[in-house]
Amino acid sequence: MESSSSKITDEIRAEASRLLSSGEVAAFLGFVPGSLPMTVRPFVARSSEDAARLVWNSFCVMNLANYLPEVLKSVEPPRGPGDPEPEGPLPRVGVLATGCWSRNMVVQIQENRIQRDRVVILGISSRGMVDRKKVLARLGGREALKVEEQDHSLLVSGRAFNEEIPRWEVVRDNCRSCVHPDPVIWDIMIGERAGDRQNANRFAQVEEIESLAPEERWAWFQEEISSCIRCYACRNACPLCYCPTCFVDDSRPQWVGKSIEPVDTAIFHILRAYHCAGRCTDCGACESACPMGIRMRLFTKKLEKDVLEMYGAEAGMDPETPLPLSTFSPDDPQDFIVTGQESPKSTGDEAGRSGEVSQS
Amino acid sequence: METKKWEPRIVAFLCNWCSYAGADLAGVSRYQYPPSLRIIRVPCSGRVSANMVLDALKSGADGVLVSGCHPGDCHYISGNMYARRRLALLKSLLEFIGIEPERFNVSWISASEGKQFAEVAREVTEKVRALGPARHLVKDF
Amino acid sequence: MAEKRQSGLSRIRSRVKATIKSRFPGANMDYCLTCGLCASGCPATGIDGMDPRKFLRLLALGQDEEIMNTDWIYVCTMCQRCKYACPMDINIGRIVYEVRGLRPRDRRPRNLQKTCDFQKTSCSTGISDKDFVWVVNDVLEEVRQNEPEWADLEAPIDRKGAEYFLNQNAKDPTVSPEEMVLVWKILHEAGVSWTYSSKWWDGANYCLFTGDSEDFEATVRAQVETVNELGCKYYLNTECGHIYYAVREGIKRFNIPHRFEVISIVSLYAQLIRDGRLLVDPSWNSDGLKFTVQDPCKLIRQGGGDSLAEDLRFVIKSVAGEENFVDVWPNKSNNYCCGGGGGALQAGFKDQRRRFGRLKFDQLNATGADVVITPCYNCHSHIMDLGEFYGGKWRVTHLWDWIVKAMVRK
Amino acid sequence: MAAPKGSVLVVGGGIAGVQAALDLANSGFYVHLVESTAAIGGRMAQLDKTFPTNDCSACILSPKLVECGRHLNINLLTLSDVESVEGEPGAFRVVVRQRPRYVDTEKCLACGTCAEKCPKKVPDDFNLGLGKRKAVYLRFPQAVPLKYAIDPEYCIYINKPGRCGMCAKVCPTGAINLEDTEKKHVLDVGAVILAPGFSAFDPSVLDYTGYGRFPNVVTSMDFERLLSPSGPTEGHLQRPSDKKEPKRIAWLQCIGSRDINRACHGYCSSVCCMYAIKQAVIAREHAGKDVSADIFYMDMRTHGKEFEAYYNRASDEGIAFHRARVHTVSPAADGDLVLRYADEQGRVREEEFDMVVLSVGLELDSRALDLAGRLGVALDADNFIATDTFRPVVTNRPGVYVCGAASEPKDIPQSVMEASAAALEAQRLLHGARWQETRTKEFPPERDVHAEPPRIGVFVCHCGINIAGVVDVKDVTEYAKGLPGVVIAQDNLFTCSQDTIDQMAKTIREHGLNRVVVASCTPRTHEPLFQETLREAGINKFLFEMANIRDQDSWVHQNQPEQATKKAKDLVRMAVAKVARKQPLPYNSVPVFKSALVVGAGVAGMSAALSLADQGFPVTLVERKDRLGGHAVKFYRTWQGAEVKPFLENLSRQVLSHENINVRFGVTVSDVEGSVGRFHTTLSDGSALDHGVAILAVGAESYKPGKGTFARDASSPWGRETFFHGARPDVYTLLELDQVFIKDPSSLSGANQAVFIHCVGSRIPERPYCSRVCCTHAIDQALKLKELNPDMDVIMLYRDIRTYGQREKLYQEARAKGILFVRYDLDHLPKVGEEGGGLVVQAHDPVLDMDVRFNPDFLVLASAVRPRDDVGGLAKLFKCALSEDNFMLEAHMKLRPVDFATDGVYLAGLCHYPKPMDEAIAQAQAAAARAATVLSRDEVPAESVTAEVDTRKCTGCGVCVRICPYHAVSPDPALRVAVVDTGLCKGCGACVAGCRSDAITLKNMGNEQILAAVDAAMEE
Repeated sequence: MESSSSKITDEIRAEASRLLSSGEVAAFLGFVPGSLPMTVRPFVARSSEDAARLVWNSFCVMNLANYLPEVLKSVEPPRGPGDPEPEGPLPRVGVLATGCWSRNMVVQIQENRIQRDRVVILGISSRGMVDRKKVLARLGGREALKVEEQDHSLLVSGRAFNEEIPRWEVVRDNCRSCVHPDPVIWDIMIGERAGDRQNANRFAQVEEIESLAPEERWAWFQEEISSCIRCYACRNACPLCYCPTCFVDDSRPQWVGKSIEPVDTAIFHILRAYHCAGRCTDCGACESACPMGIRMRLFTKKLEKDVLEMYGAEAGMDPETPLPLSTFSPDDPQDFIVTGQESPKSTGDEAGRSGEVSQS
Repeated sequence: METKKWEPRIVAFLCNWCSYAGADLAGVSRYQYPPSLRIIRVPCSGRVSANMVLDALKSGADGVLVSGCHPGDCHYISGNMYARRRLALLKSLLEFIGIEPERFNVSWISASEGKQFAEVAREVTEKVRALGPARHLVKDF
Repeated sequence: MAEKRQSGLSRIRSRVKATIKSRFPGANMDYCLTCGLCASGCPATGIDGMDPRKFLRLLALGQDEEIMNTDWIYVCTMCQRCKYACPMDINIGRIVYEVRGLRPRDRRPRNLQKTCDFQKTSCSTGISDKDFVWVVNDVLEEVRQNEPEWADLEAPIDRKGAEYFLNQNAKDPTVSPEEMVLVWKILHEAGVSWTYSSKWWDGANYCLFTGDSEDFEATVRAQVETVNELGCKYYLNTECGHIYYAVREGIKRFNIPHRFEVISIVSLYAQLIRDGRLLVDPSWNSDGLKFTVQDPCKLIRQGGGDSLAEDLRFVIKSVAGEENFVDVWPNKSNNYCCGGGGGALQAGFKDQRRRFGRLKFDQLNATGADVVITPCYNCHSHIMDLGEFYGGKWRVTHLWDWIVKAMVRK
Repeated sequence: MAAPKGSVLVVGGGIAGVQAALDLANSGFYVHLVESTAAIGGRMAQLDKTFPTNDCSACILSPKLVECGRHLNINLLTLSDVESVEGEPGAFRVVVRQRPRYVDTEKCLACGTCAEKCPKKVPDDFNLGLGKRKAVYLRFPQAVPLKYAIDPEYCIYINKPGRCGMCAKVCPTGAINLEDTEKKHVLDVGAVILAPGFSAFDPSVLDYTGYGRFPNVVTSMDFERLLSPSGPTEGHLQRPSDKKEPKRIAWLQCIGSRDINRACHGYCSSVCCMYAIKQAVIAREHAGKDVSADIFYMDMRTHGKEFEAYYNRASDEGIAFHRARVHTVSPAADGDLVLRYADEQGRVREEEFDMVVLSVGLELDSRALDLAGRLGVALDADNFIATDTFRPVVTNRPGVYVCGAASEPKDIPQSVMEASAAALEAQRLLHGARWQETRTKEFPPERDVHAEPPRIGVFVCHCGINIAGVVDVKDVTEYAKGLPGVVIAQDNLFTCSQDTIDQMAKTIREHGLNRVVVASCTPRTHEPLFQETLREAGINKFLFEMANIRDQDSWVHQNQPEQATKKAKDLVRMAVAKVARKQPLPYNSVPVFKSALVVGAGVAGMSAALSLADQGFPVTLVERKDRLGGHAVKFYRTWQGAEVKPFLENLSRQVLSHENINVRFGVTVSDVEGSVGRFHTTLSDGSALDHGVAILAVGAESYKPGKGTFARDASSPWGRETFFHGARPDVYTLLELDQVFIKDPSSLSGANQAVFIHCVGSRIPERPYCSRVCCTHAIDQALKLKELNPDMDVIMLYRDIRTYGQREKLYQEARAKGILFVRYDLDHLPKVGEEGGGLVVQAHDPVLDMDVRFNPDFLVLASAVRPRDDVGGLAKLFKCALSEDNFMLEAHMKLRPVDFATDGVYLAGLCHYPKPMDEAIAQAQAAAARAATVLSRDEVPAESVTAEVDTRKCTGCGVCVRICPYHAVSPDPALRVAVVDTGLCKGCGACVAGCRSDAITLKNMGNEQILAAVDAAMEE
């Protein structure tokens, strides 16, 4: 039986080809197979021939939204800084989008990174992408030469072994906790919409850490980031990290030292996560990109949980809902506010109000 | 007699219109509180970014206090409302990674709350004092 | 009651209201804000499902039948505690009075009407002028004989040119003539020039309670003429709230020419003590008998107000010792009516009257006092009844008992 | 009139007087502000919070007081009373008597040493005797002027010369002058504004309240002080008898209001219902939600903007509202109190409370009565200063105006509006003398220091012993000398004394300093003074920083001198690090087009236009319809009984014939660019105009049952009720009935019965606000019907009668005339039906608990005033906001009632909130006065500390655009970056903290400066 991925691949090729040949889009952003098993790479198809190379499988871990602004720019007529805006509508770009990618695109639309009317979105309900690192870990050093994908399992074969791995077990953490697999914006739907997933506890990983004592959490955090080599692959993979000058590169003031001293690394990760607060759609691209296996998603996931619990907001669900940090409600929770009422009974000489001083 | 003991150092970002005025009123009213605060006047609690808080911790502050006008009282209409969201998330994130919650504090102090300011200063100081010097995010220069 | 009400109001017309307004142009019931302050402060609220606000509301909505039929108008003592604080100063007591007057005589409480009828010819208890003179002289003679130190006691009658005309509530000569002696002694000791009259000596005016203005007026006129003839400077009202009010109100309402000033004997007591004409010494009360007071509505709220209430307290404290006086709250002009005034004692409705008096009973009881002083015959009777009915341990007395007790003879 | 005087006398330093003074001083007039106490601030300074925003009263007031105190063109005369005013409009001669303060305000530094040592404790009148102060005192902590005064009534020395004199001995600056004497000032002014304010009713005359007898019965003013952080209990709610925190509090409404019996005040005091709710809400905030709060009232009068929502919220939060009046407050055990009351059905209840608050009314106090007498200003029947319905701030004496609670009980925003309106009348009278008597300050040109390395001077203040008594000032000064960039460090006894200031300017010049740090008290009071010194020395004033080593150091660490000294060094180091990174900033200003756009030609719009045109400012008056008059053409008469038509005709004639007014009929605003001083507006016909200010007065609509949302909404308590409006000719709205009064009143004389239904379309979930005007309007109409036919039954079916203020007299008159009022609530809605061709109305009388049926000849619906649907579009064009009820939202509900948050745009009339004509006129005049503060100048100052975008870093994501409360940041679509309009930016920095990319910064308050301070703080 044909796997759902290959069916989707066929449909993508057909639609992309149609869009390109009809001129509806100037380019189509998708994936082609990578050089290693279980890898793909983003690919910009500019003709129907190109379109025939596109694939869809469980290893599409890169968030295409990350490349979309660049691709959009690439199809615009060249123009210098002072040049007038080109007349007429600008060329459009086709792109694939799962739930989290489409939500990411919504955020980028809200942040004026992309224009909705310039993208043609082929929506795909995500079944979860496979974490290559998990597969490799199961193989325990054995080299996979070929990985064949079925709907519920992966058939991995290498020198002198064949192994069938249940697919769900090696799906990425972010996908396992995903509740919104369907795209929230799309133009053409590929396959069926699956509907929201009734995930028992999307924040289980976060809650596990929350239940630790402060010192244990600190130890966990230190351990988690200790291997960081400050390569910024996570940042580069993230569609939301697009500042022309990243804070890590700022020198005036210098927010973060460039060393791999633990404090600098810690501040890098704190700020990176914080900058994604209310924006991150948990696409997992950062974690997938990390060469050191750091689970930095947990930091953004924590913020996702807080934003949902405190402000009832989820990033990218609706282009009309302002980003949570650019709005407020008068009734936002504030139980963290200190009032001085827990002030320990003052001791010694700084106590209270001195002497008989008239207040007025 | 004063005894030489470790005194926590707390960076306090106070909004100009309410909390800084409240701190002044504490002085005018001679409410005594520990000499731990290093007050930095900012126009509005909405001016305080996560970066600033982290920088203070990195520079060696044992604690940070951000204080603004009570919700609804902001001189700039709504700056404190944005601050409330930003700081709530930052606080939660810092706690998540194991920074003691008592190190980072947010309060609302109005211009007429001198006593409350002194009380907050004392509460924050004593909580930080109980934790001892900050270690986690301090950078040694 | 409610089912009798007329809910279809295609025309809101109250004949009763119109009549009241024609008889009493100051009837300002329309000002009512329905705020309920009157009902909050009225001891009769809830009795017979009525209260002052509902009473006014019935008038406003033209519910004449109910207004004319409710006996609540006799439970209400017209004490005017409602008017005292009513933000619109609505004269509810007077409106009740007018409604009483609208009742056909045969539908009025029989006893109340009888008292009024008595008074028109003689006095409220029905004893004749002749009998009164006889009793006074008889009693006087008895004292002169039995008490040598009072051998020169006087009880002048019809002495022209006396400074004070003293009225005499008819109850004493009828049932307890010894009470009169106490007043005589006080006045004598203080050297007050006074006289009784042999006619219209009573002053009680129960037609004030039937709502018959003509009868009310006739009695007051007769009495005023009597005092004018005697040429007294003061109409000295004995310890009786009702008469104090009836005479003053009658003179005012009917604009009766008079050549005297009406004062309460309570103010005279106070003045005599202050002036040193009457020496009193509270040391007799070394056991600390506790006294409290009932401010009669007609005497204080509708009479001399807080300053008279202060005089009252001054006298009590002077004779019983400052430390032995326990005040109540509310008091003075804002005092709770006991429920005995306004003809209530005569009108019947005993259960309602006692229910009305419950607040007063509780209030007095809470003071823990042994003696309740009240310079009013109606208060006196009703509070005695309340004490007996609800189990109060106090004695109810007039002031004169204690003045005489504390009096130091010169 | 000969050339008028360019100065104005303002009597009374409460919020109304202060606002009037500021508006005049800011529009070219010199102001003498006379205040009878030792400090301005008035009643508002005594309040804890203000409704409906729960703003801290002192906090929002304080900046206005400081501005007043520092204003070059306001002469503050405290402890002063006006003795006489002679002369005529334009040329009055005023005699003011100033009582001795015994403290030289030039020398007093408010250090408080005198009060500390003064042996005489006296009742604190600011705290209404609930607390104590000394005989030498500061009226309240934020007092302006911030100068002590000696109370001669209590001072030992003054009463027994030769004794005590302790204050004079300890004062470090010799400011005490115990031989001070009264001064007489003779002032020549062109106009007089009276703002003497109100006194609270003294309930001790009402024995049944128990006030003065039971300590736990307090007035609402007492209660404000008990709630206030600066009050006698420092904001801890305690009852007077035993300092216990009260858990059960009752409020009794209408104490001294709506009482023609012993209180002698028939009028409603307007504010008490709201302040009682506020106090209940705040008491629960202070003392916990377990505090029970019970309010006993007659009619709940929450008739102002956002008031009804506040009331509903309080009710939802569990505050108990009892429609009942308590007769007498009685004592219970332990200082508790018992209230006995009958509920609406007559059931008697008794409840105990820990504390009872009397919601006392407002009255003109005796001083103000005397003043009115001396000035020949007429009073009305309620002993308030009399005004005219169409000239709401004009007294009977020409050239003498009145504002605030002196002319009728009113709340703060209404007082502020009238204050500006009074300023307008003075402007109108004296515009020829504008800028004739004002003063301006001249400064030398500034040295360009951009290229210079920091050369910092540090001046450390002893503040007498205030700082030096704790901090080792010499040590700090020595330390400062070694800090990077510091060229010179000095210590001074009093840095703010005039000689030291002069010396500082000299030092700056002699040492070529380019940056200055003063380590002393607080920048909040002293920064402007030192910055001015920098300017005098030829340095940009922004190259300055203060280290607060007094209020935030020596005063709060009095027993830890070593630590305090160390902290002082840290603070100086931080200031030096920060100032070194500061740059000169421009003194921003925006040139002004001296003309105004007024949108809407109703009464408000025409009044505003005329108010400005009369002062010589050209006005374009834009009206979407083809006629003038707006809503007012439908009105018969005002609540004061004045017919509208003649007034309106006269007003229209003036507008049409005015040389400075250009009326544009049949057009609307379609686009707006620019900001205060330089708007460029395009109209719907394509024409465009430049103008410096805009006044929006676009009115509102009358709600018509059966049309619009009301009837469609099945969730409304009325369901689809239409009351046959539109279907039967005998069903009118108020305005439709007015039409009959205007055209054919006699057609109604034959009617036997009329029924009014109040609150049609108001105070329901879908339109929760109260329409404010309908009770009064309906009652006035009922009275008119009684005029036409005294025999007519008139029945008013109402929920609460809200004839606030002096409108109450209409309600009283209506009752007196036998008009029947039957209350209904949402559980007992009146039902309207047809019967035999006529109407039948069924209602329920709650007092007798009986249904009543009426067969009126006609039915009148007091229908809501609703905002216009298109108001949002206009608001958006001017970057203005709407309230939740879709009325236009002012900048601040209390203190900026006619300003929008957008500078240079003002509002007036019904688009703000439903209001009667007198209030609309006052608001229009107020808007004009506020507009004149802009139009009277060639340029308006703008914030210097503004945001700035680094276009290289900006991604154009738009977060800053959305965050900015002032709409000062906008996207540049071409460059895809954010652009700051410095004319709009207020320098709050919310955008800076919101920017992930560090692309937007605040000048001199950027990350660079702040982090320099942070890092310096942590250096050892």
